[in-house]
Amino acid sequence: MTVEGTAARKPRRSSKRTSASATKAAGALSAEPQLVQLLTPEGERVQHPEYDIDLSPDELRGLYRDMVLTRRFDAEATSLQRQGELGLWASLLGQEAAQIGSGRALRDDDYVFPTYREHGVAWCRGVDPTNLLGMFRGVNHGGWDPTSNNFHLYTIVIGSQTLHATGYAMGVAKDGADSAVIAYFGDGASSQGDVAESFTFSAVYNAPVVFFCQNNQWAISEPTEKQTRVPLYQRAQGFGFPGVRVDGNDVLACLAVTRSALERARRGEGPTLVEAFTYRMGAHTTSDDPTRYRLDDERAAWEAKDPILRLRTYLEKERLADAAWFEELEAESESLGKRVREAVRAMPDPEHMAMFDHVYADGHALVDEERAQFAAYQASFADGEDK
Amino acid sequence: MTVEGTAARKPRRSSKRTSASATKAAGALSAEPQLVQLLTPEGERVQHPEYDIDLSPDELRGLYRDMVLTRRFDAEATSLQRQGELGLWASLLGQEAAQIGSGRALRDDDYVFPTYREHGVAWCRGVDPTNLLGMFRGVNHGGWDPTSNNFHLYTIVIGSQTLHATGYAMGVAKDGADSAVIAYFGDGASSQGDVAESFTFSAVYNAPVVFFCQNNQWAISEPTEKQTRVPLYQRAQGFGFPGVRVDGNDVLACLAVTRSALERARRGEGPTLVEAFTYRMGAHTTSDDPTRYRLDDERAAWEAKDPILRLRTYLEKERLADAAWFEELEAESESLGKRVREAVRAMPDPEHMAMFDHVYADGHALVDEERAQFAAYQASFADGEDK
Amino acid sequence: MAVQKLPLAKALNESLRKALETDPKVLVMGEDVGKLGGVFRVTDGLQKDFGEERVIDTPLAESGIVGTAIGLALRGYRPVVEIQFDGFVFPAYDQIVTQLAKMHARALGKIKLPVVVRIPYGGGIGAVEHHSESPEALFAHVAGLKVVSPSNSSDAYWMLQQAIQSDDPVIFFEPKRRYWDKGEVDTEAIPGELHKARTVREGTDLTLAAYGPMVKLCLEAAAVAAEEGRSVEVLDLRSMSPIDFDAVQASVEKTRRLVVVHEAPVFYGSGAEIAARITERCFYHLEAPVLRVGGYHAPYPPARLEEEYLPGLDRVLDAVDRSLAY
Amino acid sequence: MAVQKLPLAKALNESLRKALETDPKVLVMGEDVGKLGGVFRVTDGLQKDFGEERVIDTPLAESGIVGTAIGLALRGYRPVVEIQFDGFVFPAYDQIVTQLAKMHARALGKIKLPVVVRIPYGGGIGAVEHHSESPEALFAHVAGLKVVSPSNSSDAYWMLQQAIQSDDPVIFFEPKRRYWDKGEVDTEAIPGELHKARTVREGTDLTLAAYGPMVKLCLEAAAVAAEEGRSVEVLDLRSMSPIDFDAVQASVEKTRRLVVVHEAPVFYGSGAEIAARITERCFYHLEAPVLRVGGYHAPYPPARLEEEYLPGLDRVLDAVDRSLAY
Ligand SMILES: Cc1ncc(C[n+]2csc(CCOP(=O)(O)OP(=O)(O)O)c2C)c(N)n1
Ligand SMILES: Cc1ncc(C[n+]2csc(CCOP(=O)(O)OP(=O)(O)O)c2C)c(N)n1
Ligand SMILES: [Mg+2]
Ligand SMILES: [Mg+2]
Repeated sequence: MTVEGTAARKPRRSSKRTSASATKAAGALSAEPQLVQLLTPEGERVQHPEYDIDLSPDELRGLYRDMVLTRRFDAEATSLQRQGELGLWASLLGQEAAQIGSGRALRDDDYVFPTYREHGVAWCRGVDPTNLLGMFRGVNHGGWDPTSNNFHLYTIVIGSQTLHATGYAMGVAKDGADSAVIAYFGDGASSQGDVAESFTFSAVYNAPVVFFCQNNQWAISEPTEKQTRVPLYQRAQGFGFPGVRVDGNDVLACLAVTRSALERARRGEGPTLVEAFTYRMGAHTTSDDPTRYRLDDERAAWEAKDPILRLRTYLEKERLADAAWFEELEAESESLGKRVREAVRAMPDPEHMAMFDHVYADGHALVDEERAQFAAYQASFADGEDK
Repeated sequence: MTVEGTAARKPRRSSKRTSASATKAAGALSAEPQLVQLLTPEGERVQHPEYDIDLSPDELRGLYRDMVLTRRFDAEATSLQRQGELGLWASLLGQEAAQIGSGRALRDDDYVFPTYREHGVAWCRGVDPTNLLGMFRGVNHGGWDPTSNNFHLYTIVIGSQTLHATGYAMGVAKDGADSAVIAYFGDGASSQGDVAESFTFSAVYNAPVVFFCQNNQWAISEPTEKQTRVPLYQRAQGFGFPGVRVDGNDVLACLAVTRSALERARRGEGPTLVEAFTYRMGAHTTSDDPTRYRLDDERAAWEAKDPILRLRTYLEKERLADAAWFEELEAESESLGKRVREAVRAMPDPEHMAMFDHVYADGHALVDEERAQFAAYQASFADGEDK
Repeated sequence: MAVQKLPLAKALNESLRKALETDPKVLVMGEDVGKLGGVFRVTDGLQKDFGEERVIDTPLAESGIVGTAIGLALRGYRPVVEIQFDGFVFPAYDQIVTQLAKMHARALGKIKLPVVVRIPYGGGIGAVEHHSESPEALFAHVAGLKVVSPSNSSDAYWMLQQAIQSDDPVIFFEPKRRYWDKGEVDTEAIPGELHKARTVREGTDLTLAAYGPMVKLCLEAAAVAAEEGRSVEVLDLRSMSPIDFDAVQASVEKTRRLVVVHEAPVFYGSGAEIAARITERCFYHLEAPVLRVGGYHAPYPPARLEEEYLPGLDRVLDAVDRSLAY
Repeated sequence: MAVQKLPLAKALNESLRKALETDPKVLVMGEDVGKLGGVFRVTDGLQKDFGEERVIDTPLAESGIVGTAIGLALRGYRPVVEIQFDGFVFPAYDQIVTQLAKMHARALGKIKLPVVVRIPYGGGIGAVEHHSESPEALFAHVAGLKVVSPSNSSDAYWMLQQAIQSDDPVIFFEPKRRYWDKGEVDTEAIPGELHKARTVREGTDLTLAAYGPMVKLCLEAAAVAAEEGRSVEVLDLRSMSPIDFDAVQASVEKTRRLVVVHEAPVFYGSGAEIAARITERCFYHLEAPVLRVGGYHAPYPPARLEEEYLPGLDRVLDAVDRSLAY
């Protein structure tokens, strides 16, 4: 994964890809995106006039460790899918900095609304990674308690969680709390009406919510140009709140920008849109075959911008971590992989009757009737065996 | 209707009304709206650096005539509703300039997608005004042939027509035609997901469509601040196309701005959002009671900006029309009112069986069955009478 | 004081007021619910008394209304959402069907979504398109939702109380053409169960089952039938999900004939479900097939045709005759 | 050449290709239908051959997809829209129900909306949430829509041709778990009518009626029943709106027993409509109530439970036994 390379290191500009039909006039609107960066792909620490961050060596190592362990977990899940232990997996490969940076910006009392790919954010929230695997294995639809880590269930219907986040944030404001809410979504999701409506509601009610868009350049097979002809972060302005584009492969910048947006929310200044400019290094999910729609070159260029590699370079250069530390982390990685593997294999199938559970909180006569019928039906086979 | 007055003549700025919760940071985004104006409320012709228009006396009189006749028609419909001839009426009072200005900017081959209030645009398209009344009388749901005047049916589900307009415009582009499409919608509608999606689609496909938002300050009882905290025209920019705010009570400015946006569409430069800043002088519909939610003062201030009055002042001052001409128009108005009144009263109720017509173009077995059953059922009463 | 004669809309208003008073977590949200008090005045005066933080005028976006209500419920609130008219619930349909209905199960019960979606529904008020729909079957088919409809002021008051107290999402269909009908409300009564049917007229020859706006019509039909010597029982189903099949079965075992009446189109309507299940339960009791009276498979017609489209007295009596002719 | 053995998905692909070739107004649109060829490859190779102007990758917004398809249809095009999975049609539900279904009637027939909405539907493929829904009843209840579902490759090919040629909006449900099942397609045959049922196995003791993915299951059940000496007739309904009640009636008048099988939840499902209407039509013929086998009133379960949730061979045979026991 840690590939050296000298390929183009500057983030590709959306405008370059704007479809032929897009006009000059439109092009003129899409000024050079202001990409916030604090750590270059080469591992150089750079300054930014608006965003800065001062982290202790411990904190820096912590971010590195988070990214490495998240990647390890993700790789394990991918291979568990190949082994048939999971039905599907949506890999976050390449998006570790966006997720760890934003995830580590959160306070415990902040609330997270993820898509289906925020395994790194879940990690930061302290969600046991094996909890994430139930739905991909097909034993539940999520099933964890969102309130125990303030990490909502994964949402598959694209964009719909942005409204839940907005409503939750409206509630936070009503409570007079100074917590904030973060809603994750993708570049593709930006086209959904629900996302626009969440922008409208959050702006009108001045809700303490951060919209964190991971622009990983692809929505399955569709490049971002199929969703917009100007950089996505600009979308916010027309709704009356700021948008900012951050280097999504730079964990420091993601942390700084998200923290600032969260603080803004806490101060009662309302929503912010953060566009983390990153790349989906793998397939959309394990069911997908990206060779049908994208060129290897593109991936190679992004490998040179790997979020983990650049922080390693920096840690090494600045002597913030030694070989022993890296080795220890490697061992920790392996044991995480092993633990996840074992946990998944031990995950029992649900009881058949479980499908009638939790349809309603207060019960429903028909569910009771069908449950009883089903039980009798199943019992009829047992009876048959007896005879 | 033509009320003199010295009340504040400058358009009220949205920002003034921004709810207390909106923050300074957001306020900073909402710069002074650039309101395009060519004719002041006092009837002074002013210049604008970007938009100008040169109209013959005939054309100027024509615009005035359109507005007067539209207002007369509208008043007639309101009184027909009071007399019980219509079930409901949605008055355009106060929005004549926005509708006539934009409507007269269109070419015959352009296509219009209205809401339920574009009686003035319908007039410009040559739709017989009585055609508009069927749905308000309850004899049909519209029923006119949209293709005969390139004026689509009224759409009641807020915002949905903006997508139809976008699709239609995509088709125009596919055909290689240089026609344009215009979609009308309101300030309230701007919050609907469909409107945002139409912005996305039209931008991505560079569709030749003009989004014409009549910001009449109210969505039934809700002021525009319940929909947005920045001026609506700014919404477009985040989708990658220009937005412009025009004095919606200035028929010249509305004509100039819409014409320019249509030309842009024809040139293949894609969509434009026009926000016509105007005012709903009457109730939302005849079912509504605006005294419950807004103050008379506000209406009074807007009366001073009346779109018809200012053009009349200008025509008189410049001696472009004499008393005889105004009198003749008055007579024409009265005869239009009479014609509409008579036409509505003569409008027959639909045949009962008509409810089974046009459910499908190619027929449907169940509709046939139900039609036959209904006919037999009705016949059973006739039989009963015979006996 | 506890017993008042109130129009149905006013009973709902009192019920909302009670809920807002009792539970600080209850919120009322929707388009024009504030100063205007809703287009039917069901929320009249509530914003004035409970403030903009609890009675919330929302942007004009139904998906947004329901979606943010879900978020508010996750934060511990109990939002009561108003959809302005039946025909405008569909932009919110995705949020209702894929999120509101399923989230409790998705979390294996670890979260609850006490959201009430109030929808004025049905025709008969001479309205324009989209203002007279009866889409209840489109919600009742969806597991995770409860679907109810009161037919009178007392039920309006109490069923709304119960819906708000329920920890499940409830789609609350209000019979808009009965908003102005007055009925007694005893605000200190002990209410019946939310999902139980009620026998509103006893009879022995045939059962008419209905809910919402059609209950009154069925009572009228039963009265006319009585003059003709026929004893018709009328059931107010009150709940379309779950349906109180036990009550219908008990009635049909007695009367042996059933006619279901609703405004919604018959095709794939709630009458189909009732007919199918009751036929299964009462196969040997039924002397006639379950008959259905409802809307046709056609878009709700313009106002001047709605009388023909909607079930009326004659059509109900015709079905009664046809059933008794078996 | 005219007769080929094709997987169902490939038959659809050939049908789209044929339509694109024959009529320049036909468009294919949806998420990932271009280079990827759709997540199920139903549109494989079409963009390559017909270009981006006719095979259109859309933004990720289903309401936008259907809404713009309506506009394109108004401009004279015949869009064939792909919804990626059954569970993602709901953001488009408003456009489908309030616009697509009603616009022809709203215009008193003066405009037509030849739009096909293709939806891969149903379970049995081990997928995550929202990827296994069977929402056909939610469309069939709505006047103005036609709703069909092929069960085999030949119907897939021909019914899609006919749906595209239809001047009405057609919701075209594709049985995704049968995509890989091969069947003969005669591209020069004279197809049957789009909305007529087909008897796929003759029998005398009982009728099984199904559509889409459940037809194959019913054929298997009939084969097992035959071994047990029971002659089961199997009807492929093919169309859920309209439903070919005449064909069901004719079969039931012969067999006197009917079991309807679908994956969708039984409660308010298409089986209810069929049971209600056929009971009315065949009241004196039926020796048992119409029985229904389908999904439960619960969200579609996680993959490891779907076998229990879905109708399987045993559940169908159980219903056959129960019916014959009357
Ligand atoms: C409403 C809806 N439509 C379609 C899908 C199918 N789908 C799943 S993921 C996806 C692409 C999402 O792209 P993006 O938002 O960029 O997120 P990413 O997968 O890149 O993280 C699509 C179309 C869905 N889940 N929900
Ligand atoms: C989807 C939908 N929701 C609600 C309504 C009810 N409704 C009709 S008009 C209206 C307000 C529209 O305001 P705006 O868009 O500003 O247009 P205006 O009436 O001011 O011209 C509302 C809420 C509707 N017609 N459609
Ligand atoms: Mg993406
Ligand atoms: Mg308005």
